[in-house]
Amino acid sequence: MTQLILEQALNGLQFGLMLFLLAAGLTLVFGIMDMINLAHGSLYMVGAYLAAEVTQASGSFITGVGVAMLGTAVLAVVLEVVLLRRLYARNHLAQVLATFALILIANECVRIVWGAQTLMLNAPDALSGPVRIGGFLYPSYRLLIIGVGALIAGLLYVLVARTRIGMWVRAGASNREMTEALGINVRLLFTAVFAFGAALCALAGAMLGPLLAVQVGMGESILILAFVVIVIGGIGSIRGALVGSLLVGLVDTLGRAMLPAMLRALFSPEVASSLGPALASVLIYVLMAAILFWRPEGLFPARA
Amino acid sequence: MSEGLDLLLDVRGVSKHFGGVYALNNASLSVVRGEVHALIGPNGAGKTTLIHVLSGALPCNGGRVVFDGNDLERRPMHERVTLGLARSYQITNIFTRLTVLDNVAMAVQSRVRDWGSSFSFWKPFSLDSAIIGEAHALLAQVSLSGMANRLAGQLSHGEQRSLEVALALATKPKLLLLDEPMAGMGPEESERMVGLIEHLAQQVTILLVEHDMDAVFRLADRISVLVGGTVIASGSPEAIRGDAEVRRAYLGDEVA
Amino acid sequence: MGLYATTTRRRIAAVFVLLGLIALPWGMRLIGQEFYVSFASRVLIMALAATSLNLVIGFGGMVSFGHAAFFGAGAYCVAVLAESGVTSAWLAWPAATGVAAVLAVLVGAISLRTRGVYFIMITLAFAQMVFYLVVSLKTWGGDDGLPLLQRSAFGSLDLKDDSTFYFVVLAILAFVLFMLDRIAHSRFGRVIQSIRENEVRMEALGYPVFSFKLVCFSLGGALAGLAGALMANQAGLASPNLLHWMQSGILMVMIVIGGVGSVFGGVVGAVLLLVCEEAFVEITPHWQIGLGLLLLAVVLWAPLGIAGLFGWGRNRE
Amino acid sequence: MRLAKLVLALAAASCLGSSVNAADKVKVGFLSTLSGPGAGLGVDIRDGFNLAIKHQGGKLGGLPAEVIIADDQQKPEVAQQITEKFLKKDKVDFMTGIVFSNIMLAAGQPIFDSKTFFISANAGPSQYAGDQCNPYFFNVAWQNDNLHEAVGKYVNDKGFKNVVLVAPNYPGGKDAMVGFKRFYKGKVGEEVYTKLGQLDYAAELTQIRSLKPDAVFFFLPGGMGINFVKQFVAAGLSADTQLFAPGFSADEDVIKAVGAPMLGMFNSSHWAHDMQNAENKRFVADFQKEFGRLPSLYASQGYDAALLIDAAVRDVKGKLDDKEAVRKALEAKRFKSVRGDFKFNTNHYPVQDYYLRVIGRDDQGRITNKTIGTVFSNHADAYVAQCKMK
Repeated sequence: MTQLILEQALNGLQFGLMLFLLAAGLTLVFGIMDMINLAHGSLYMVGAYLAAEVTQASGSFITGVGVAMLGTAVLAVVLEVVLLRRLYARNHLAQVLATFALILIANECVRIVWGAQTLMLNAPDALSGPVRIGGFLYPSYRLLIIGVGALIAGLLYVLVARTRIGMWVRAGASNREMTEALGINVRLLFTAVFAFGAALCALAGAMLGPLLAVQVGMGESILILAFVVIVIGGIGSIRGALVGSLLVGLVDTLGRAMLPAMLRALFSPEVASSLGPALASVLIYVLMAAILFWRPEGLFPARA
Repeated sequence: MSEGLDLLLDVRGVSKHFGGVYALNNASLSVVRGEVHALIGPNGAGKTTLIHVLSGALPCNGGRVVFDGNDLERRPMHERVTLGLARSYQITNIFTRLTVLDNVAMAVQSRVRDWGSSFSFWKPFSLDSAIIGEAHALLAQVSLSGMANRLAGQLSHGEQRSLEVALALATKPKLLLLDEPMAGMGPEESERMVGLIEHLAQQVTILLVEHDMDAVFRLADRISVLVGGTVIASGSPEAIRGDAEVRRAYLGDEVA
Repeated sequence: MGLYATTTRRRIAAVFVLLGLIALPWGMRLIGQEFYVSFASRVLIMALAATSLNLVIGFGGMVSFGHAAFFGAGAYCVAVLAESGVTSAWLAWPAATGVAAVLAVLVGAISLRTRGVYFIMITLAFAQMVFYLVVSLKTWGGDDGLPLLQRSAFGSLDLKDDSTFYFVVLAILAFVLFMLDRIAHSRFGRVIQSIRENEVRMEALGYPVFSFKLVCFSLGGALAGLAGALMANQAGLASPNLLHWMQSGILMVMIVIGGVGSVFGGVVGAVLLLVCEEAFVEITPHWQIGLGLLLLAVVLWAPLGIAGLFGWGRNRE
Repeated sequence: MRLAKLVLALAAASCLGSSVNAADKVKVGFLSTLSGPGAGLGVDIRDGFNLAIKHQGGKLGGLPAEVIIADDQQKPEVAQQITEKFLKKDKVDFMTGIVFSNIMLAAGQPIFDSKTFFISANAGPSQYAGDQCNPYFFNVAWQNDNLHEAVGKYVNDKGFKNVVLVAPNYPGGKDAMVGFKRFYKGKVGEEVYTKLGQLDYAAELTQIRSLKPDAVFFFLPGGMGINFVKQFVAAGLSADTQLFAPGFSADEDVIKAVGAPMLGMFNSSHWAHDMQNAENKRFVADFQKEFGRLPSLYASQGYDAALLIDAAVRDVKGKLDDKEAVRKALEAKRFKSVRGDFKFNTNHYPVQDYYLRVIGRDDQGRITNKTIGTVFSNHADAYVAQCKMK
């Protein structure tokens, strides 16, 4: 039993880090530019499609991931310079709508280029099976995701907390005017951060492709989860995004694993079997609502 | 020292800290009904923080505030206004996209307690002649009658400061908290504002935060000095002028 | 020109549009295109839903991303009542409005503690909860939705007749718009619009801002419930799709296109969006690109919406 | 453009005048899911349908065919809207194409009320097979439960003793489980219900591993199924646990998305592209030539739907106004299906054979389905007894 819980906790950690890959870029863009970018999910989709295409053409997953990150970052720069820049000064509603429009456009463009069918993107053979850790088998590819997620978390921590660029970024997140007054080229900084966020996004898309379906609309379903994560964590805070994703990952996974069994102990099997999955599927939203009720600015508000 | 007087506002040992930094540290202050009480102090002494705490914009971390016999703890901002505690803002805070008249009417309306009060959904506001009439009267008081139909955002700085005062006044306060009403004004505008405050002082108790020492000493019946989050002295202008500690801590480098 | 303006000229224009809409069923019958009467009912219902959201976002300044919950609640209420034998519109429609209002009070009471993006997300969270709960409920048809086998009974009027139904919808919409116009110029309307402009100052003037926002939010929810009740009647189905977050998004799109905070913004947006959709669909299967570009253009070049372009917006600075 | 259409319609209306006996063309309203996550299915049905018309020289039953294609976006109210347009504006003779049951249920009633025939090329809700069966509804595919029943039967026959069932938490998922259990009598280790649209199945897979079943049956339409299979194999569960699915979770579209991890998976179907009858060979070969991919079972159903209309129109010699005659002609089903043969039951659902397929590599090394045997012969659905066809 303990081992089962342990394994489920590992699943939760893995799902959380998976979300973190996407949430990190989102929270950066959000925190620094005060910009709600729904098209983040589209960048994730583009990343996954590029990775699938290049992996199939070149036969190398790593090449696929690399090209996807680069390609998506370039696309992001173009997008930022041409369009998003005009939106920074606008209110959230305008940003939501403009980037919602980008989702529609991106989905159709992908459909035109790649068709409506789902694309194939598989893990390299070496990572396609499970490995034994302790008393149980665990998919090696999921371990890789845990590794990459932890690596990115560490990298971001060093980058944001220890480097000069990170200092600017933090300054930009807490007080944009002041940063500008210090003579930092905020425009360039924003473009760079946006491209970086997009590359992270593409990394997430490419890394998750082998576990999830690479298809049109894949961005929207995970985007909402990513938003839940950064809102729980506090917008603009990398630490918040990490804590938020782990919290969401654990609560969602453990809820799905435990809730039906727990309810069965309390109610009749019929009630439990209909109530359990229903409750489990709304658990993270309940979590978010509860956290926002007690902490209306999330767990780690970036702008104190 | 203020026993036996008719206290309108009694601030007892209020503290407020942000993280580890104390903006207010056991600050005490009392305002007597009918007076103009000035609060002075160097930059960063905690004057605006005190105004925020009094008006309910910020919760305090300790101490008590009693206003007109009511303990203000946990009362939201709007209830304090209803009790008769109104404020103006240091940085002009008006409805720039409304007309001047609408600004004041909005403030007058907050007091209306007739049928449905502000939860009246149907009757066009334009027929609320009582409110509109009162708003015009208030505008006349602050000499903005000619501007009634201009957008508030188009007024000059001095006019906006006057409007700011009119908004606070429109709630019919017992105590008016004026946070640096003369901030950013030229000498002429300041002079007009001093005249306005003198005029208002006949109707309402005023707690005035101000940097302009000439104005303060002209207007105030009593003065409190806030330094480092603590009130170090309270008394008549003459007493404050003569207070050695005040001179050392604050006035020394400005007046002497 | 102030903040809350609807000029007499605009009201006269509205009367003419109304007359045109009243004539529409006869016109369509004349050219043998009765189908468009039913299409028009749908457009008007969406216009009502969008208008209800405009009250919340445009007038109250609360960017709610969960409005579909109230829209869907109204639809399900009518369908559930119909299943248990209550088919009278006089009972079912007010009930739908009431249920949506109660739901909105609950959601609003919690959500309005937050601001900005947090508010957007917490309203979305509540809508998602409602969506998943309804989809998993077999008694309410799950993802099949709950069919409404016949339209509600509305006195002696036969709502099965498309034209009759259209007139009822039109009458309700016209009344709601008239009501919204009245509200916009009432004391309450002025208060919520001023809260949108400067919330802190309103609190400092002694207004219980939270209560005003909650009332406005719930009123919007109630009207959305009414729209939902009509939608269930029009489609013959309470579909979980009405509760989906995309529905909230579409309603938002409508008011942004039409004009945020203008009385007719929701109507203009709904008409424009649905008619464009209808037209684009015939041109290309990739019509969503067209929709996306239209939306981008509006956001970038017509921030006050189409209504704003023609000076029907809330202000002209 | 709208105006031009209007004028055309007016002209057409005035030309026709009073009703003529034989129509001069056949109008088909093709409503399907062509955008969104479910689009692949609708696209296949459409392509199969169009291929059949092409095979008939652009005609249906000898009359020029006019197919109006529309996208329901997988939204019931959109489908309902377009249906109304087809019926009232375009005045189509037949409708077809709907993929999903919930869409079908939303659009059905107005179609039947207007006495227009709906030829379902996929959606087979139990309601229309049972007490809500309708003379104007024909299904050339299956009843929703059939493929689950076939898997249940096979799993039962092969002596599997402990099976875990996985389905999304909505009524369609629960119905699938009921269908499976109708023929599987062994122990059900657990019925796992997942969130609709769920992405990550790690928790469920861990649970499955701890239950140690000898087989897993899942019903997870669309992207959910793809996610599940990928993660199932990556978790190493496929070594000790046999994976079963209904045919549509293991058809060519899914194989194309998942690839090698699907090898060895069993699934049920009433059609397979390797069936050896002449019609099927032609269909499969031409479909590949035309669209550059193997047809899925959806494509085969679309193809059959067109052939059914073709045969019926020919039967009544174009007299489409005689609804009674058209219905009799449809019931008679005078065409050769690519799945060998089937006939209509009294509820207008097919009585047909169901096969078991396994995913393997064909001669050219492609990963695809291979038929390995018949599970049911002349199998009907469980609801036909409730149908009182008028």
